[in-house]
Amino acid sequence: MDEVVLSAGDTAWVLASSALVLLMTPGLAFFYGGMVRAKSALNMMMMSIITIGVVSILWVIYGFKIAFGYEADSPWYGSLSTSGLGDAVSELANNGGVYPIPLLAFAAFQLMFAIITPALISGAIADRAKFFSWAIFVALWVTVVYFPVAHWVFAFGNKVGDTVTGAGYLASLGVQDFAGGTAVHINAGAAGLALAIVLGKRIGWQKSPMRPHSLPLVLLGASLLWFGWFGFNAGSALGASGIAALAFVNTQVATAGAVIGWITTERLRDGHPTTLGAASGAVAGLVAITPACAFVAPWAAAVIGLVAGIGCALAVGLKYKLGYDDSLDVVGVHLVGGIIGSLAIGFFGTSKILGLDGLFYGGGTELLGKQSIGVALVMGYSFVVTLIIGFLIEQTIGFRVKSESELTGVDQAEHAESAYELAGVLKGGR
Amino acid sequence: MDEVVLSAGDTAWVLASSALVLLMTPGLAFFYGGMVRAKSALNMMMMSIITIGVVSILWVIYGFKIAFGYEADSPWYGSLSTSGLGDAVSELANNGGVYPIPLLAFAAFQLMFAIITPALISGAIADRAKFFSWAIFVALWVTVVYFPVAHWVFAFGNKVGDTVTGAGYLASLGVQDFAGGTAVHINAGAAGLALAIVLGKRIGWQKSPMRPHSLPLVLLGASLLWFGWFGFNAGSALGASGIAALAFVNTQVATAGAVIGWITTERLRDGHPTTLGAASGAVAGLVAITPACAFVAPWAAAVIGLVAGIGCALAVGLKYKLGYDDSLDVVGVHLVGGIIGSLAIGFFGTSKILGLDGLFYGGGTELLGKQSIGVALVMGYSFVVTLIIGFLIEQTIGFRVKSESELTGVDQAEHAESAYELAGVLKGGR
Amino acid sequence: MDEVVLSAGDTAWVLASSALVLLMTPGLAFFYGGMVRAKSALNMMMMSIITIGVVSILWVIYGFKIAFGYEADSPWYGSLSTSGLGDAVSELANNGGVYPIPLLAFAAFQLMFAIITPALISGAIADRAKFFSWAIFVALWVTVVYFPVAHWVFAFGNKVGDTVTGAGYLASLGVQDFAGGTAVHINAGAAGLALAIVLGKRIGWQKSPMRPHSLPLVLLGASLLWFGWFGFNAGSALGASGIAALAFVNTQVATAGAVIGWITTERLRDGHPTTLGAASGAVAGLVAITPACAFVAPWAAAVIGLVAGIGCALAVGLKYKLGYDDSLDVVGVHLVGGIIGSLAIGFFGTSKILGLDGLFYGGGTELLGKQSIGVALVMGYSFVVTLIIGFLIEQTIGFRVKSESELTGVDQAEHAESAYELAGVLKGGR
Amino acid sequence: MKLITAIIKPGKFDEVKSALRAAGVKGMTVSEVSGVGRQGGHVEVYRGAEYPIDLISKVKIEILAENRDVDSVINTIVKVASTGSIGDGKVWATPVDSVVRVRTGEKGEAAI
Amino acid sequence: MKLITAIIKPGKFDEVKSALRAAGVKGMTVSEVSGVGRQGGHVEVYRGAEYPIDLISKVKIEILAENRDVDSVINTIVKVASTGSIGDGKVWATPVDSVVRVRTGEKGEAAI
Amino acid sequence: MKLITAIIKPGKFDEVKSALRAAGVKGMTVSEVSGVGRQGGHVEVYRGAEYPIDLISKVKIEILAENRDVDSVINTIVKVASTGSIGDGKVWATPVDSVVRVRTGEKGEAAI
Ligand SMILES: Nc1ncnc2c1ncn2[C@@H]1O[C@H](COP(=O)(O)OP(=O)(O)O)[C@@H](O)[C@H]1O
Ligand SMILES: Nc1ncnc2c1ncn2[C@@H]1O[C@H](COP(=O)(O)OP(=O)(O)O)[C@@H](O)[C@H]1O
Ligand SMILES: Nc1ncnc2c1ncn2[C@@H]1O[C@H](COP(=O)(O)OP(=O)(O)O)[C@@H](O)[C@H]1O
Repeated sequence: MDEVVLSAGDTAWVLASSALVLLMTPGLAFFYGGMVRAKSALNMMMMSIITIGVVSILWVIYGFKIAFGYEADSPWYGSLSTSGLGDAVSELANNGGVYPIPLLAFAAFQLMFAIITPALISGAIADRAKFFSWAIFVALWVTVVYFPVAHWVFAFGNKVGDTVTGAGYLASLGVQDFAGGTAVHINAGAAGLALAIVLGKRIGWQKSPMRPHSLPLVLLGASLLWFGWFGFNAGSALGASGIAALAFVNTQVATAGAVIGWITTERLRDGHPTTLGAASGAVAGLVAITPACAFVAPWAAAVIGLVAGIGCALAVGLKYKLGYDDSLDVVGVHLVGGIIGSLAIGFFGTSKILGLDGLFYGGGTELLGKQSIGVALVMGYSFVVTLIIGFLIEQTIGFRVKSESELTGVDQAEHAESAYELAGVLKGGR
Repeated sequence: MDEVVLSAGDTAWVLASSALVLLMTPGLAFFYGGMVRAKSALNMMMMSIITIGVVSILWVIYGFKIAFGYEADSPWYGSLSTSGLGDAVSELANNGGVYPIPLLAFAAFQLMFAIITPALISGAIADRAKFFSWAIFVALWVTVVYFPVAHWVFAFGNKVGDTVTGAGYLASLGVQDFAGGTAVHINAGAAGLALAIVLGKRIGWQKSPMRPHSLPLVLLGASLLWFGWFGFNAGSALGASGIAALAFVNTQVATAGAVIGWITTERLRDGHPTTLGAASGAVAGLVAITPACAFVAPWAAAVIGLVAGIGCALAVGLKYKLGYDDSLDVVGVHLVGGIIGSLAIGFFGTSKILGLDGLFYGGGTELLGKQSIGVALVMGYSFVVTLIIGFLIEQTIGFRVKSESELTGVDQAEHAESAYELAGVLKGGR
Repeated sequence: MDEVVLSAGDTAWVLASSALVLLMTPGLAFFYGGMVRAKSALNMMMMSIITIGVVSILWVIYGFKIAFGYEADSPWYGSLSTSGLGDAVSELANNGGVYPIPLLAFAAFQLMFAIITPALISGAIADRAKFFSWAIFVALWVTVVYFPVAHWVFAFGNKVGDTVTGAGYLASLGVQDFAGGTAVHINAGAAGLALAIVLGKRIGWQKSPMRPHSLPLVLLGASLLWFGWFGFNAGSALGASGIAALAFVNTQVATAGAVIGWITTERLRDGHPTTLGAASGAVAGLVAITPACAFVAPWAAAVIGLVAGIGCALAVGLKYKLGYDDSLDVVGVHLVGGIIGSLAIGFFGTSKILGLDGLFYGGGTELLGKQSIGVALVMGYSFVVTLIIGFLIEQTIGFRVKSESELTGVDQAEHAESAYELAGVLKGGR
Repeated sequence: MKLITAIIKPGKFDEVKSALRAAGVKGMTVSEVSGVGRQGGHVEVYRGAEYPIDLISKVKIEILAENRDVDSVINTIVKVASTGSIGDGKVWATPVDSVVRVRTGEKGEAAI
Repeated sequence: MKLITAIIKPGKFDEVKSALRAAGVKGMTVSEVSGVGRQGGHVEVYRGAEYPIDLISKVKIEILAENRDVDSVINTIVKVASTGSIGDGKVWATPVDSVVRVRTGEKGEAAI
Repeated sequence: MKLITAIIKPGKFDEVKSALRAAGVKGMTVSEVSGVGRQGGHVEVYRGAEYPIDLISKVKIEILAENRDVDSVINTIVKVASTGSIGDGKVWATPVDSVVRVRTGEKGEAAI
């Protein structure tokens, strides 16, 4: 075997992608922050920010090894040891083969995924969570949910000759997830549902109006997400290759399709295409194409986007029927979008690209079956374990703020701050 | 001839640039959105967002081929066929020579140009356009204006040995446009003028005050544009080369010069250097250096920027004299800036860099003459065809909202939303 | 010696990094702009924007040569000549060795550092500076402070065989500063202190409330800073290498640590973890890891971040004790954070990474001693010279606005604008 | 004709509006105000500096009512807006000399 | 001395202000308010959830006027602010006991 | 019972509030308003287009006071809010028929 030497070009792309994916979490903070009322905008954003803090530290201590270690040779988790990333300056990334990028670049890139996944969950419990309890939740959740699930899906193990050790369960099974439809979106979506149930409905839900306080902020967030998502999806090729370019094009096209799908649904159902709809559609499209982006042709990406845009626009209404207050639609967008995208591979996957044919290309239902296993396993595990963690926290330190604080606004109660002071005269008049 | 193999470094830069250029369109949305009144901010931004949606889909279906196909061997358009981008994972880009980047990366990069060009036009018709009509306009306009014009300017054809087939008219003529002074800015500027004429003046124009509702939003937009423009200009080198670095430096320097030029003009004429002036100056400088960025030395870039800053600051007053309501100065900034930059190549172009000498380097007026042809052809074509499309839409489905909707605010009428709900108490009090 | 050829991969990373670092200055504008009252938000942001304008132009004329020229063979300054960057399209970067990136890419990257450093200072004189005087200050300050200091720290000279000519004083001494702890942050922090003294306290300081007018804007600024800082730190490797990846990971981890450190300090001292604290902590962590990012292991980066978060959270209170109105805490965050980071190398530096051992790795106090020299020299020089420039400007054209303008708001007085017009009805009601 | 002015807690506004409508009040004019009173404020902290916020967000409702309706309107507001905790607000009535409806020029009772 | 209060449509404010100035009114105090009345609101939709917005943006003008000017001021406002469509607003006058100009301490007529 | 209304410069609000509290005033209701008067406005310029801004930011304070306190309250405001420059504002008093405290239903003097 030839010795693999570092490729500066691949490294440049993975580093740039890592920065792009980091930006997605503040992007999410603005997307979510704009959607809540002004009195809880800061708390909404702070949930994302503290997630960056907590997960980054845990990643360096043990997270990276639980997710990508292969020393324990287990399909369920990597190695239970400290990460030891400090000595890895000249090591190349190794995950089912040696990649010509520094191990630390791979670790940085994957860290950003571990950050945004729990941050996504926060949308389900807007306006009512204790900040400190949320931080504890994040620490527990990544440890027992995200890190292991990332191992199942993304860890392709250590390949020596033809022997692979320590690959994740779903990865070895052949479940396809290019950039995180199961590990990130279904995972976060199912967890969001669980937490929405644990914390319960906001006071006045479905009675008081809860309009987004700043749609420009929502749009800014969606834009940063879109921009960063090129790193998320095309960066998952772990190199600047044709596959990366395909993932890039598909990301763009699916998102475009979903914007059109969502606002067309709104136009027909509610009479007007809205800004919130366009922003939501973009995110739905990005979610849906995530697992599939390197396995399908651009025309199929457009179709997947369109379906996700329409599907999620309809799905966000579910909570009113079923009666859970998933405040910012983590279920309707991430769980539903993630499922659409993960299953779509089973239909649109084509061997012209990655050696896999889906149903529409005559590959039969085998791939679709595997995809369904991936969806079900991650969804079930995440939902149940999150429910347990959530209840544990609620029973011990409490997860929900006092109703008085909720009414005044959680920003004041939890952070002693107000988001805006535009008047400049009557300080704190609001 | 050596076989060309993929360069990961060049690919990394083109992918990063594509992401940067995508970000410019939301950047434009904020730049424009901040400049209008709060009651039409959402509509302003939605015109950019839907443009991303519509153009991305058309690009995959046929746009890329009309612009960059060479099979028809026509100077006026590429091939009239479906794009077939799905199979292109391992093909390299081919445009007057083979570039060591995936064809899909090239397609993604050029798509972003096709998106922002029509989005630029929307500034001319702020506060008064029907959203659906705008979407139809975008679809028609890119099809009959942008895709062909991009072929004229950017398509260098298929080169086999010394034979080139299917190069665009202006490209074969030797008209220089590195990153889109003619195809993007003059094109959008002339179209903006045409649409401003079709839609007519806003109610209360020059009577009621129409102040920007959020200058921080304007500045955010300008900042994202500036940031993304490095991808636009330096990415147009299609590789991470010395030319890319030159384009990068020139972009920075010209923009700096234009900021200074614009606010100095304001200081002298109006008494104060303004934030809106600084943001506008930045955009004017970016526009002007776009065609010239790889053909001139940095000192010349500074001069071009300075001239553009002053020139555009003066040009935005024209509309009041001539009586057309080009609301956000698409003509004053993009048409005028684009002309300044395109002609500047004829003066400052230097053979030290690309083998072309302008007037100031003793190269005579030949280059200047060619540049003038490029300017005139694109300006004339875009203006006339846009006028026709605009009138067609106005006569059929209508392009302008009812005057009642215009007074209440087009956000409510077209999108049933309000941009801000900061008070949190008197929902919809405004 | 083998001939060095251009590396597209390294170039791609340095160009991307340059764009990222440019974005930091608008990021700073928003970070600072959100922190002041609405009536001076524009002026705050304009100080950053004009800095981009002024420094970019000076850089091309002579700045790059003062900082990175080696022709004069002086430890104190580069060459006093025009930059002549225009001819440098095919030259590679040369700074203590030949780097496989275009000289222009290096020049662009370093320009962005020269821009943000003076922009940082503006936070010390919020709400009360004349805009024109600030622009003059920036021009003088970069010329006699930043350009020379950058030479001391960052210029490794021209290496031919074993002979090096024209290296900077601190660089030859072996003072370590990977990405600008001394040259950027201590430099700006000391200058901020000097200017705060020159301009004096704001009217009503410590009496009237001066709350941040928009924390979402502050958070946006901090996010863009964070994102851009990956270019700042990892880009300083001047290539897409393992060292770049280490700098990247350390940047992330230290920032995470500092967020946690700052808000925990707040929680314990003031009762609540705040959004402003999280944003400030992020910046403090970024500042502190800047000099050290390529010399320490990730665990040490987390510790440095934590210490910086706590240290700066405590240091921002100093101004109330000592009685200078460093309005946005340039001293408390940049000076203190820069010192923490620069000295930290003396403790945590490890030969496993760059051949240097700090105190904790058994390297003794030698490194720590050198670092102290670097800190003291830059701090002293910057403070004294800034004091002189500041007083000169105050005595001649005046640096502070009239007290009447300060009360009404410096935006109206200096720029004849208002940041927001959200009501849309009572134009200018405020 | 009287002008009834009520200062109430923002959270009670929707309820009061509905109750007034149910009680036959056809129109009212509403604004956001800040109140100073017995009700304490709260403290905000920015980078360690404390800002006592003693102005509290309130809603002001103004209602033109015929003399015979004044008491019932006031009673409705007091009943619905009261939470029993400090800061519930005040309601007062002031005399009005004349009223005109802008649209029609109608005066007095016909105008409201 | 009377206090004239007018609630009008925001779009009419500039015209009313000019007309009042032309009619000799030297000062006024203006604020943004929300009105409830016969005029219907509109509906906004966010992710499929409907929000009926029944508060309508209005401008409130307050003018201190001497008794002899009250009628002409009211008439001016009614004339200029009227569009003939529902929601044009109301104008009313209330008695004032005393007025002081802060700058000079002048009282009564001299103060306005 | 009277209602005292004061229009003052925003920069003077904090001082006036403190002075009133020191003088025994227990509560007040405050809002942001815009004033038109002798005081000139300023001009803003956007892309060369001039916008004359003739509305000036003011703060409005409303205080319910017993008859015997009216003069002292007005005097306090006038004294503290005056800067001697144009635009310092006005203070006026109007009659009040009745007042109720929402929390307790207390009426008249007991309500303020
Ligand atoms: N004397 C007053 N004049 C005008 N408004 C008052 C006065 N006193 C109180 N208010 C208003 O009533 C609100 C509630 O008053 P407060 O004293 O806090 O509680 P309560 O009415 O329950 O005794 C205040 O926030 C203020 O807006
Ligand atoms: N009884 C009232 N008291 C105070 N303000 C009122 C009253 N009725 C109406 N208004 C104000 O007048 C505005 C217009 O009233 P509306 O009934 O909609 O139309 P019109 O005055 O044309 O009959 C309302 O928005 C509200 O601000
Ligand atoms: N006739 C009036 N009715 C109501 N408010 C007025 C009147 N005249 C002035 N004001 C208010 O008083 C403020 C100050 O008035 P102005 O004429 O500018 O100065 P001054 O009170 O010092 O003479 C104005 O901005 C306005 O809010």
